[in-house]
Amino acid sequence: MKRAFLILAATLVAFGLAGCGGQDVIKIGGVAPYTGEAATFGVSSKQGMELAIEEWNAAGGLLGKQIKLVFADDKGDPAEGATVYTKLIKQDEVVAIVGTVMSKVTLAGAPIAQNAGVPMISPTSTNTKVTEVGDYIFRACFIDPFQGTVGAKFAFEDLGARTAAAIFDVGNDYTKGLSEAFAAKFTELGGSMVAFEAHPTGATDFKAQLTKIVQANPDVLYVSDYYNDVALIAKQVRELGFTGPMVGGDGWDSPELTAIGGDAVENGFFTNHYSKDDTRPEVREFVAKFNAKFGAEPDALATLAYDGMYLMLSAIKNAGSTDGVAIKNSMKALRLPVVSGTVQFDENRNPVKSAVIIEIKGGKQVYRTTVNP
Amino acid sequence: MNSLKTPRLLFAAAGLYVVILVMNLTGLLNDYFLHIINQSLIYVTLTVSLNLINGLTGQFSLGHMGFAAVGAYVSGTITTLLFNVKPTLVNYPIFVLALVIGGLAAALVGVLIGFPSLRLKGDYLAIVTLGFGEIIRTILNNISVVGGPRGLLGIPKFSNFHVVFVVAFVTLVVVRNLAQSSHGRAFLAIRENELAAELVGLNTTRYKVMAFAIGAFFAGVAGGLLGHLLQMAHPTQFGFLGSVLVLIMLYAGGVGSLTGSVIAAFALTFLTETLRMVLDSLSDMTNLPLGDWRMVLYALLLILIMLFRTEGLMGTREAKIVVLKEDQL
Amino acid sequence: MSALLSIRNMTHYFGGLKAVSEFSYDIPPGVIYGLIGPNGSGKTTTFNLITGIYRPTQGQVFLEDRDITAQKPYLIVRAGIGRTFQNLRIFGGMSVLDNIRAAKQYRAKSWMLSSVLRLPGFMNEEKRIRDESMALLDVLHLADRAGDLARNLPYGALRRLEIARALATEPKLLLLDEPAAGMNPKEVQDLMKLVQRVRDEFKVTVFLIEHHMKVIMGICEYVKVLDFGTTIAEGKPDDVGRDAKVLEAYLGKKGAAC
Amino acid sequence: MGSIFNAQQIVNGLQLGSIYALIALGYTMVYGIVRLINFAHGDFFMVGAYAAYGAFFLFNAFLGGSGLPMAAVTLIVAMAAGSVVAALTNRFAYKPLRNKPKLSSLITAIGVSMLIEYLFSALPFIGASFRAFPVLIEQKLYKIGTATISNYVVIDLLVAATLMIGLTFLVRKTALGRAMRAVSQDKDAAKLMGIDVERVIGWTFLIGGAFAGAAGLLAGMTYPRIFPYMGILPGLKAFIAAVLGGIGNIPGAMLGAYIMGLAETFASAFNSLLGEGIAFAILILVLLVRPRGLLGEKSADKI
Repeated sequence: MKRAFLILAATLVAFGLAGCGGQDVIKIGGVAPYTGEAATFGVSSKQGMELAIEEWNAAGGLLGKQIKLVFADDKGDPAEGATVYTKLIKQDEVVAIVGTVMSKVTLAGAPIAQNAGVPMISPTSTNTKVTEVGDYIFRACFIDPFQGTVGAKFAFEDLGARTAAAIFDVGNDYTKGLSEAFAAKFTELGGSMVAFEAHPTGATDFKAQLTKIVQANPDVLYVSDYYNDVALIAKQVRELGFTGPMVGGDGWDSPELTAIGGDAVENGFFTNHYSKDDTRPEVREFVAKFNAKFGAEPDALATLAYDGMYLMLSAIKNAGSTDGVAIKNSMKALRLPVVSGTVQFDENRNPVKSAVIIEIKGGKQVYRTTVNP
Repeated sequence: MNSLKTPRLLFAAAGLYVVILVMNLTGLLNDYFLHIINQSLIYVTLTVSLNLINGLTGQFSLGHMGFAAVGAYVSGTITTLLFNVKPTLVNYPIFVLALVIGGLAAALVGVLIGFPSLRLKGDYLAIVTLGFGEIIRTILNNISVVGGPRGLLGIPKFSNFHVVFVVAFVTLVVVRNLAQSSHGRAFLAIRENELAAELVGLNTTRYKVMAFAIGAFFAGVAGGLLGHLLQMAHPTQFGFLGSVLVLIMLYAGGVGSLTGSVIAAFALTFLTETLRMVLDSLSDMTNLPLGDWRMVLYALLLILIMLFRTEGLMGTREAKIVVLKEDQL
Repeated sequence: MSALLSIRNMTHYFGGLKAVSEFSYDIPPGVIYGLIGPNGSGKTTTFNLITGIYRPTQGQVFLEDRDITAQKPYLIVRAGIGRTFQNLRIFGGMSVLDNIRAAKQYRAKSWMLSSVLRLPGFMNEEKRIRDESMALLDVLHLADRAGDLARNLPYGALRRLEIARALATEPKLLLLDEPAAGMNPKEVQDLMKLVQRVRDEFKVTVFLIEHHMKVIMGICEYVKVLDFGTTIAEGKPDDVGRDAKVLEAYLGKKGAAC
Repeated sequence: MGSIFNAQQIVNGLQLGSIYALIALGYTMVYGIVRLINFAHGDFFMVGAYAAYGAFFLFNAFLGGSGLPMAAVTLIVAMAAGSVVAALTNRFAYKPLRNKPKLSSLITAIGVSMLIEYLFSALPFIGASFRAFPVLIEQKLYKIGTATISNYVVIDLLVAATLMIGLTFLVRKTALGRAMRAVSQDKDAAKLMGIDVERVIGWTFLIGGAFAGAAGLLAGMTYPRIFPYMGILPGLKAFIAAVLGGIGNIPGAMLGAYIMGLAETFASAFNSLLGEGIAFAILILVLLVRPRGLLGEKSADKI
């Protein structure tokens, strides 16, 4: 019994300790999956957030104070997400939150932020429902249907494809949403879907589905997965004899895509927020700084996390206060060029920005065209 | 009801309830702390119900979260899709009904899973229960009415400390009362030696299926609570790793000890959060990325518990407060 | 028919191996009946066939003229046959008292729900089960260990506990599978007295398997000798003891050991 | 479109089965000897993949060269790494619990599994991110009839077959193998016969770990993307394969793995939305019909 009390006391002290902290900083919460199977996305996202905050602090901070990132790991799990959102808001008393990566986790956290009146922006949660939770919830990325639609138009009009196949992760709403939107638009344009195949989450062998796809002989293959799966799918589908073009979404945007996929991802195209060749100063500076700090090209997750943080900090600066209502209103009024384009929020707090199509050529990402919403 | 005759546990629980509530209202414990307590209590329900199947009856189940999934989705469907109610006080009867129906649906699945247990033992049963859990997940991913991989969203937030506390307490009392009765001895006898249990006239089939049904019922209710706490249910929440976490709590607490289940559910839930706190503050002081090591420490502590307290924290012992006096038997 | 247990033409194969062959006999009520034979002669198999653990390849079992062949074991127990095991099958993680109470459970009429709610009917029944179980432990000299974990009992006490547990099911016929195995001569003496007392006090018929010659000869009223699945002799212990075939097949080798 | 049971799908299934088989062999060996579901086995597989990755860059930097010699060297390193981790796990996590209830070892195994995964993703020089596995051997494609077969498929099959034959030889013909069989039959009796049971168990972990390491390399080569959690799913599948074949039974593990590989492939080809679910359903049905697994022996439960 004594021991139980000791443990309880230690816990309380630990919780008390963590509650302390200086009042001379502005605390911004950051959430991403840092352990577990989605950890790699969380690592990128955290890097993006850190870079943004570092820049701002170097430039004098925010409202005359330094900014502190209070980062929390959501493990890619909704329950854990709810816990860390509660922690950031109730325990750390952050003024705003940037997070999190996966829609399912964001959806568990968003109601908590909404109820507490803490503005939040999710860098990469594409599910339309996320911002429907309430008026404190924003996002920095496209919503599901947009990229699929753009991809389908590109495949039909620019690549001249008339038959298409799609493969996606059955357990991931992002990839499923994109593929469904692609299929809908492609059919609407007059093309036909000859195969629509799913694969389980975490799979490494896609050959059963790809064999079926190759045998259906499509003009184009739509792959809505993240880069790591895309690379394996590309390798395997090429091995099975498919030589046609592949089209995908911003999940492709990572230096690892070509590192893993090699030649197989050539003749691949994806919709993205920006091109790294873009001469806009935001892009050039970001890519250079990211490279200098982390020794790698930024991927889509890092970029959007950076942008999300940048937008949030700008909104606080414009509001001139850390009050939730003020930040929220300032956020709504924002119109700001960031790395992923010039962002302005529509009435559903989704960003209105154009998409670009990137082609993989000679192991490099090459700008192909811009598509306006 | 029964608790009238078991006042010690009721008094202790009521005391704890009041203390936590007062501390929360006075601001001593913030909502974050309360949230962790809520989660711990849901894990108490899950662990205690798994204890009935795995600890008391000895049926190795690796799919406990599958039952929770059924409960979460069924109850969530009722409150969200069928009635679309706001979480106001007048609507609580609908919520309670939804929880019960969710539990019953889970119990039905439990019976289905219980049947293989008649033929399969040990690791083979583990695989089948694991497979069932994964099948449930696959099915949920493919039902678009409940959101498929997007999850069932917009569930009203009916769950709160009061509800979660009461359910955890009721689960504990029900399983305790069952365990410490002639029926409980039948469960135990099956765990100890199934053939001998059959040969003292026990219908082991019936008891095993009952254990699965009752355990699954409470797991389903816990799933329903979780759904109405997080305001969403997602297929990935209820996978293999989730079931393993409940199993870890069961064994870390001590198989067969309800006290152990309760302690471990709290201890392990708090452990992850305490580690988060401690490492974050150490990180701030030292400027090292210590937060990355949180789960490493968690795993290490788990191994150490098992190495140095092999039977779990409590072994098969029960705290006095949980044991019924002989005259209550 | 007056027999309590009748076995008719029982044959059982394991794979291609004949374990029991064309076995027929009657056990009259109230006797202590002994089955003797070397290891592998099919004694335990016979018990497993009677209690429904194995389904006989051919043949039938009757208890008081009721056909119980290959019924589910728990139904056979409920029909009135209790047994012990050669390799102990105690509920080791339960208390001594609970071992007995578990065996009394099948007669309890209370629903699970009433045990959860602790309704008065259930409480009365629990009290009755407890009292009866304690009384039973008393008879078998185990009452002072009632609260101990069963696995902590010494070997001889475990044997008694198994007998007590079988008796708790209130059987008409008690099957004892090598109850004296692993016992020292003093314990064997006590066991023999115990078996006789059990028969008298609980009004049960005892069917006993042993290769301990002394036990069989000392307490059985009727003996049957098995070798390789077939009966080679049967009758009163004294008659069997003089049978040449038995002496050769069995006593010649094992008899001296006791 | 034709039937789902075409030549290409059979090749696909066999390749998947080969990777499962290598992991399943280690699983089943350890289970046969110590009756423990070694949940960390999938992580030994992951360690093997990372060891091969590290070895490649190390040797490439210092010695240069690639092709078959390089592949052989990395294979040895991968197997050694798998062995070392397995042996350490056995020594520090399982051995102290040898005579304790089996299920506490199981929880420890889960703990070890978590520890290895989280440790790898926390270590700064490894990290949680995906890494591209280097090309050890150039991929070549052969067209046979309607099916395309890559040399990787051939390598996967050959290595799996070689290791299985080697293992069968070891178990049947060597003193260690006899000791292993004795221990798996009856630990106490083996001890009485003068067999050093702990030594046998130690060897079992070494060999099982080496197999997992080899599987890690093959998986890295075939699916060139590695990350700290890559062992969870194949580990789980291999475990299921081992149980399906009759856990503790070496040919059973192979059989189970190939059935698993084929079942998954055909199920995905039949309906990819339900793919995994169908595969699991098949497993459950098989186990209900044959509760001891396909080749599992009926345990001699003496009553």
